[in-house]
Amino acid sequence: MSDPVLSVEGLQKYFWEQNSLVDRLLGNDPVAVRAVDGLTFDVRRGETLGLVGESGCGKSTTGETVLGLQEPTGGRVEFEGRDVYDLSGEALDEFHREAQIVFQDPFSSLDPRKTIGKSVQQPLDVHDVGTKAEREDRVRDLLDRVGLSGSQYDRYPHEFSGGQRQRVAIARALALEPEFVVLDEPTSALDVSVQAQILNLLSDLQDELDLTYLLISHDLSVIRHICDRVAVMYLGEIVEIGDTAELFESPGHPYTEALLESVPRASLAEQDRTIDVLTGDVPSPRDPPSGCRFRTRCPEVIPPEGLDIDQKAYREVMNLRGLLENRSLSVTKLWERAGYDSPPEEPDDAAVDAFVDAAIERHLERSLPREYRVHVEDAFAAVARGNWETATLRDDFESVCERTNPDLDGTDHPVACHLPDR
Amino acid sequence: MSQGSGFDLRRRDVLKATGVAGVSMAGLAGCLGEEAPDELTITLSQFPDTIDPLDHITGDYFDVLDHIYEPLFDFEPGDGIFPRVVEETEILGGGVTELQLRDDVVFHNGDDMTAEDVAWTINRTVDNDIGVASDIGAFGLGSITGAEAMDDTTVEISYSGAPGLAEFEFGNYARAMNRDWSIENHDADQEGESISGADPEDFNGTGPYEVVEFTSGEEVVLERFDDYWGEEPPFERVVFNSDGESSGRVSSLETGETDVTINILPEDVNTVQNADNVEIRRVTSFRNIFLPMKNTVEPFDSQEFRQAMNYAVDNAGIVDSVLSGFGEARGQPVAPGINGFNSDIEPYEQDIGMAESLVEDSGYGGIEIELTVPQGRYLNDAAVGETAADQIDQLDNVNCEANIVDFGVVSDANSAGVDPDVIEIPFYMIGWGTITGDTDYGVQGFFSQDAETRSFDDEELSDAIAESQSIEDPDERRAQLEEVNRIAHEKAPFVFLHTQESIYGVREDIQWDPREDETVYVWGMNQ
Amino acid sequence: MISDRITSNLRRTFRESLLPKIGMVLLVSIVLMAVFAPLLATHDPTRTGYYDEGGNAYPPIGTEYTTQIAVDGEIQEVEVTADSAHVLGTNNVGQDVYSRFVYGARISLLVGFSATLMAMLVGVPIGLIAGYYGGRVDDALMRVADTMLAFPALVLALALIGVFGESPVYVPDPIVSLGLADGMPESIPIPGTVTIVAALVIWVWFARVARGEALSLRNEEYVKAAKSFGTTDRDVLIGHVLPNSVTPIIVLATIQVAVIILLEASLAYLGFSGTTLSWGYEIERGQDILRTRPWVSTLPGIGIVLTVIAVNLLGDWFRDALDPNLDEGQRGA
Amino acid sequence: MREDVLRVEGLSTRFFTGEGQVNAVENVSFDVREGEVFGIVGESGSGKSVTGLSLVDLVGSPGEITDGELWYRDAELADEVREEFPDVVDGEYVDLRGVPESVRTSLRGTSLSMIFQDPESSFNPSLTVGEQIAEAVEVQQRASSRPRSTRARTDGEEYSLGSLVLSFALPSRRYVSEESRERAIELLELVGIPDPVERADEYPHEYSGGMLQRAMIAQALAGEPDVLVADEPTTALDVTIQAQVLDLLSELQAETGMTILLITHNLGVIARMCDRVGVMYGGEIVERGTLEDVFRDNVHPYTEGLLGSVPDLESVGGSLDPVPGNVPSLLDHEMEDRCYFADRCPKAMEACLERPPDTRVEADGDHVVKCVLTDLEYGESPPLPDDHFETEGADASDGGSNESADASDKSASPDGGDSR
Amino acid sequence: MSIAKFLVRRTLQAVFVVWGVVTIMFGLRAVSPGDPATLMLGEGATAETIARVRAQEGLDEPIYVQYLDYVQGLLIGDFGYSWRSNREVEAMVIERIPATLELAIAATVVALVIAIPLGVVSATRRNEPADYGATLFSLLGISTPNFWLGLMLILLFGVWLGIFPTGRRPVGLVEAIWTLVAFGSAGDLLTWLQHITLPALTLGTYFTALITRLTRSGMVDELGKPYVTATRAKGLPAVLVRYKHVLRNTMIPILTVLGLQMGTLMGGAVITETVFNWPGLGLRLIDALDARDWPLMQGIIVFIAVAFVTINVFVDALYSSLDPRVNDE
Repeated sequence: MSDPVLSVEGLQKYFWEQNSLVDRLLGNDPVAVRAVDGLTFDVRRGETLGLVGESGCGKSTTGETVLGLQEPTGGRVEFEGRDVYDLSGEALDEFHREAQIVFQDPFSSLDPRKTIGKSVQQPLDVHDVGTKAEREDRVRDLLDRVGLSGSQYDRYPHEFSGGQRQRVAIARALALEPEFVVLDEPTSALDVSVQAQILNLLSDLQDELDLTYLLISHDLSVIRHICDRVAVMYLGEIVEIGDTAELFESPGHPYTEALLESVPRASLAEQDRTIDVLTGDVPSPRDPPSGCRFRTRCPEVIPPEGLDIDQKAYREVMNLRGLLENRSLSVTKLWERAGYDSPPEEPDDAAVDAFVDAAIERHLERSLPREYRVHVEDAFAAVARGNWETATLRDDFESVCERTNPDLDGTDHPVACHLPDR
Repeated sequence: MSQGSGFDLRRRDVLKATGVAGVSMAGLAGCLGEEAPDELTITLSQFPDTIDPLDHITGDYFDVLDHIYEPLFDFEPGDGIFPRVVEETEILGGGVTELQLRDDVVFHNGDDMTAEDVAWTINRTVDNDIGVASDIGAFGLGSITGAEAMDDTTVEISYSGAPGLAEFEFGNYARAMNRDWSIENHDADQEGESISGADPEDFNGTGPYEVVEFTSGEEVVLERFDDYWGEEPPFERVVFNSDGESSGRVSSLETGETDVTINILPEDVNTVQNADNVEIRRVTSFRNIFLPMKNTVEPFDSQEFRQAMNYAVDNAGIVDSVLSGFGEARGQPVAPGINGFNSDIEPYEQDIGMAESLVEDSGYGGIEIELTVPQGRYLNDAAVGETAADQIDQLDNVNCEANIVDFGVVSDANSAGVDPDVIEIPFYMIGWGTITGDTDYGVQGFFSQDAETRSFDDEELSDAIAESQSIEDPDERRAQLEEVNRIAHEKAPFVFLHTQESIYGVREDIQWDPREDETVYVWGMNQ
Repeated sequence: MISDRITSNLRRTFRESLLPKIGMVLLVSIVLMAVFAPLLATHDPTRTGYYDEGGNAYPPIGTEYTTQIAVDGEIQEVEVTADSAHVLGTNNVGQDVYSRFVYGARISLLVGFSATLMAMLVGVPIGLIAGYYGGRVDDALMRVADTMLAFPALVLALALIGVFGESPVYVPDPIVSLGLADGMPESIPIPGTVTIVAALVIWVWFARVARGEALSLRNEEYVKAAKSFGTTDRDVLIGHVLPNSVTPIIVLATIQVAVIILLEASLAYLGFSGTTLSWGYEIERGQDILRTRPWVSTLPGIGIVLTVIAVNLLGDWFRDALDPNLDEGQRGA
Repeated sequence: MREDVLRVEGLSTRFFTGEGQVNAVENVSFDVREGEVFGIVGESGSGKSVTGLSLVDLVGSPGEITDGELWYRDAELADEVREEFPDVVDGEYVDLRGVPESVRTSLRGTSLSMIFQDPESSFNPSLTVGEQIAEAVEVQQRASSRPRSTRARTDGEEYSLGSLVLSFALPSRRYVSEESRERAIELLELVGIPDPVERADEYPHEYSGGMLQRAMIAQALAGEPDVLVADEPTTALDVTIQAQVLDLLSELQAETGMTILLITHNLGVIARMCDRVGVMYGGEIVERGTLEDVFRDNVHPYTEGLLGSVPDLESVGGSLDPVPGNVPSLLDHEMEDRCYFADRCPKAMEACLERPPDTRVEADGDHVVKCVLTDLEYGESPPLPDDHFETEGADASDGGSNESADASDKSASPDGGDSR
Repeated sequence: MSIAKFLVRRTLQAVFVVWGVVTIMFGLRAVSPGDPATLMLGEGATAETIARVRAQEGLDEPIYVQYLDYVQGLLIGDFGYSWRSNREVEAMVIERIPATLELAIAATVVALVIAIPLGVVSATRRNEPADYGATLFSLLGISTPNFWLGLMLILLFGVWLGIFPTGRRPVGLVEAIWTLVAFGSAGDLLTWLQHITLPALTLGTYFTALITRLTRSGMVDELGKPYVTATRAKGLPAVLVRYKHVLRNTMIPILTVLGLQMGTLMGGAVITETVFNWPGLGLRLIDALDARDWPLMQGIIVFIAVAFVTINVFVDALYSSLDPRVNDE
């Protein structure tokens, strides 16, 4: 195993909302959007580390924060052993030369007012590399190298197709002969045939120039195709890191597994493959679930000891608990279902019963063993009387998954999950 | 009445009509359309923005306020003053004149008018410590120093100048306010306080009309005051409103919305003459228009230069063109008909060559000057000023630009005095209506070295005026005033322009001759 | 800064639509008229006294009017006929209406363009910096902008002029000083305060647009890329953000020129411009004599309308070709 | 074999833009069978979305269907229009291009419905999701309660500006009745929206992308359509959500038996969902047939290249085998009269310099290919030299004309911008 | 964010703005040439009196004390006394509001009634004669200075055709309606209508033109959005799509623009009131400027700013109720 080029430890990046002067005057507390929440990983020299996840999981923010394009909220990033956020002067210059980035959107990645030659030359100008003529020559070489022609130096970006622009962006990233390149969804805006060309180009360049890549992508096929190792992100956290082949063949985390299963394969066998589709949506990073962040969708949440119900019924109870804890159960609608036009001020027992029935019918599709059902009924009755505090069902149903957030275990193929053997 | 009159239903008509029980809508419609015969509407060019009768010295304001706060005397331009509220005057000597008041005068609120009221009003006019700093006091009652009530109907007025001058002054500017009412309701004896308000009750004079409706800045409606001591005035109701545009006033006249309007521009004379039932009435006013030149700053310290300016301007031509003939070129500070007008003095005639050589003589050849011109105050004022400036500019050795500003600027410039450190605008256009009918009023404020507001600092002229003020014999005094005018012509403290005509549009069936002093008195009218 | 693509877009839109052509022809004619005013004018526009022998202003050629004059105290009606030397007649002080019309274009355009330029020079950098850095600077700018916008432009202008006076600035006329035109004024008065006030009134719009651009541009990937290899903020602002904000700013500037021409005209109309050689003032002058000599007000009004239309047409053209997203709300000022 | 529900013959749709005429869809023929999922796959700018829009008659200005026939099977409709327009009726089939627009409009929602790529922009942001679905329900109910022939006329009155103003003022005049609201909630439930009663009152922006796509499907189902055109229904979604939506579509199809025309660029989605496939390139369908025909027995080099470009999830590494070059311009004046793929085709021959016809691989089969290789072996006609299509200034590797790159970006927009 | 919270937030911002306006106005007054006491007392006041008044009015105090006094006054609704007429500024402002409000509302009504249908027609019949007509009209409308338009209307309708009166406001709307209700007489109302027609047209033309343009371009943009196609795809008739969906969504952003344009409307009102001698706030502002009556001028401008800000808070609230996205971004 080679030494890490980049080593990330506990990286956090929060965005703040409601942070204006007016908000302060109003006494609104700023709301943190936890885009990246405590990442730790290494990128090893010469490898391609894939960072995969669905939209909004914080993977692009990670890429940008690692390069210092965003101020981190917490954590350290070391590049070649030096803390990136402490760099200044010469050393910072050096870092800017050694670490580069290629972005997703080929239409936004090049300044439309600059010729592509000038765009590629810009890093050279900034770092004052060589003479003007040397720089121009270097740019022409680079353009040739990425499959364009040096003669296109004076063209403007709009004269190029998406794939060609992406080649220019790659040329620009390579201009300073960097050690390390962040590839932020470099092909996701491209058609599949062009994507393949770019992927091939990236592979070739890596071989030739001994580059280290951090490849950010939501496309598992792409990840699998070019990455040596993969880190899977969910809601600002890494849930699993591992060797590509190993991770793809025996995923450790339920999320990784679901993710892999969800991808339709472009093969004739695809129609016969059965998938266990993951339910629900990704929760908001403003208010991530407690404990394991995946628990709200996880097909294998761990019930508390001694609780003997099947996973689907438990899932239902968990969902209900979410509503109760957030007090987002729509009481008015339930009262309507129970036959009351408006919620009664002081509901009598009959009313409460009607409410509970309506709520059970509404929120529990699966039958729950009697002993557990009672708890739910009590909770609903409490809600009917307005006692949200006592209606959380926490004592009866709380899972380890919601209490503690599992850390990546210290193995070669670390996984953050409470399940044993994972 | 022409277009739109069918809709011209006013609330009072409705009130009247609906006052009669059982009047049907048809009947109602039938009695509309015709202006109630006993009502007169007068459209001014400026609506009073103050209701304190002492806090102004503007013609349009007098037109409104004099009907409410009647003058103590009747002033007839050219003829002098006649008894009104004051029945008799007696010069006691030693700078004191005694006034005998009528004993049957009541205020609109029912209080009897007493000598206390008159004396207090005069004191409030001339003494800035009591009430508002009065423009009338500063300009109108310049020589009056105070007044005292001797008994219920006797007031003694003291003054610093000649009794004749004082008589001209209080004859024109003395009014009576209700002392107790003013103090109780408006703190009117507090320094700086003027009477203000937006209700009819905020007016309280002894005039033949009392206020019944008042919309600030827009309209005031007067009705005959039933307890008026004198002759019943000709109209039951009088409405005053205003329109800053001559064309607007003419429109109102055309459509019958108004019966009398003032300040019709020569341009609109045609329209009025062509309209039905209305006609033009006009008179050469006591108002002279001129361009003061403050002689404490360059280049106006040179008499040659000032004379040159007078030669440069073709004032007769301006009258013919800009004023379409509605005026007369003038060569002295006051208009004909004014006591002391010097009929021997001819206007400066335009003589470019003379002007240019005088400029050379003055040593100010090649100078650049600016003429500040007010807009909307006098007959075609901006146009007159612009033309005058351009005519000066046509001299080879003078550059002159006109700067057209609001009247307030000019007015401030005029009263800024002659301190060279203070003067920002030494050359401007202004008009002065010598409404007292006496030259003194036309020259004293401008030339007397005692006057803070003087625009010209010259001992000879000032002394001549001072001398006139102490002469008691009217003929001698007139002769001295004629001399003052002569000196003024020669020293050219102004570029003398012209005397303007007052042009009125009046309903044909109203018998009324416009007055030289520009006031419009309803009691001088007849149907 | 103006790339090929922009010019080609402009060219194409110009080709395809009639309106930009009209606008272009109009504006070019008006600009030429303004530039060569001393050559095109037939009389010194400030020279008064062009009357007939009765002292009456001439009507435009082909028309006549009757007016009343007082001769020796008597009112007489006289017919006034046109004079071939005064194509569009003369005004009430006997100035040549045509010559004043020609010169009026100078004031309108000079004020319009110079105030816009000033506003741009002030507003754009402030807006770019606020938008680029965000945070407190931006917060402050937006509050200032809100405050400025709470004043109606005209009202604010009136208040400012009330404070600072009108101060016309006399600018020498190059054509006259070269001796190319005889008998024309050697300098023309530019309403100085009006120009500065207009700039003060509208700079906020530039700041807002520039801010918006910077705000979105700072998230553009090429900007991030530039930062990633160590470009300084200053270079990013000058090298990327500014050039890419140019288009909407140009479109806005065009709209604002129109706005300012109207503002100047309004101020001149109200008598606050400090010069009489302005279309707006000329309309005011004609207001009193609208009934008898309507041409005095009418012609300068047409001048304003045509100029503003020309500028607006070009603005529409720019917007259509360059930046379809800039909305009409900017027309506020 | 099931019957065709839709037969498309020689469909051409063109856009008349400032840059010139764009041949977005060029002489496309295919048929869709009742109850099947027919997939159309292609890269951006291949014309697949425009094909979908053309079927539902939603091509807006400056686009226009210029040629072709759209035979739709609807016995009832055929009876109705037979008398008036005998030429456009063939048995139970009606050529939708031949009937008046009002008839085509009346078919939208009830017979042909469509869902789109980006659910977020496909809902009116300022109305609740429930109301928008109820609207669709309402329209379909009103439509089906009246004979088709009178619909066009009464629609005008019913939906005039005046009645709109009234509807703001009078609750009784609202467009959406209580019943249709109930139905909307049922539909939401049907597509698996949790808490449909509550969610019906929420606005589109309060939905996640996946939920919104479900809602759009619910909306499309309001009129119980025979054919659902699904234009990239999962492209904007994350893969876990994509799986949910695909599942949903499958379930719904199984329940209702409707026919789905699935348009996508994702070969995996095609493989998962479709019975038969058409591969589009340059506005043409270059190859169509069953899934096996296309995925295994493909003939057209483009199909092969496309499949070769997809990285395999099942195996690691190795080099991909993509088609070189770029998607072509669809600008009429830049399209040469030849096989549009020839310039990128590794097997281009001189025979390719003429437009290849649609050729059936087997005489009675469904597998139709637009390529000379159907009949020829590579090399039978002289291969073109590598630099045959290189124009001045073009670069070797991307091959495509640089001048046209911009145009092809542009032409992607009428296609719905399906590049993401 | 709830509507209430949004409003609180927005109101707070509005308070900032008003404070800014007040401060700027105070600053302008402080730097304006001329001694306030002299201006206050008018011509002819003695130096002694001036000094006394200065002391009395607190003009001798340091500037910040004067500022605090002024702001304090404003907070309790005391705008001070007019230097010219010595009346309370509040009263002088309030009594002029109806006239200006009538004018502004009439102009807005004119604008909305004409502009929206025109814009819709223009957008839906693009490149047809109706569109060209509307485009030409709106181009003329935004390019015509309203004082000139007012004069031309006076010339045409007042002088030549004699249909409408050319100035003044003999009766207020409230009064006119009262007459109608109380006496069943429509005469006053007709008089009012006659008098307001030309001013309303003058003030309204620019807005008509502007809204026409906004509606047209907004509609065109909106019609190009995917949801329109989607809405058509579900079978909705074109008319319903156009009005219920597109027009509604077009009007939402226009609302904001209109809010911001209230400033222009006020500026326009100043001019229009001057041209037509319409006794509103604008005319009073010009009078105050002419007389350099600072307290009155300040009072009017602060009032206008407050009105502007209030309208915009209101518009924003309306916006947020119409566009559900605003509340939770």
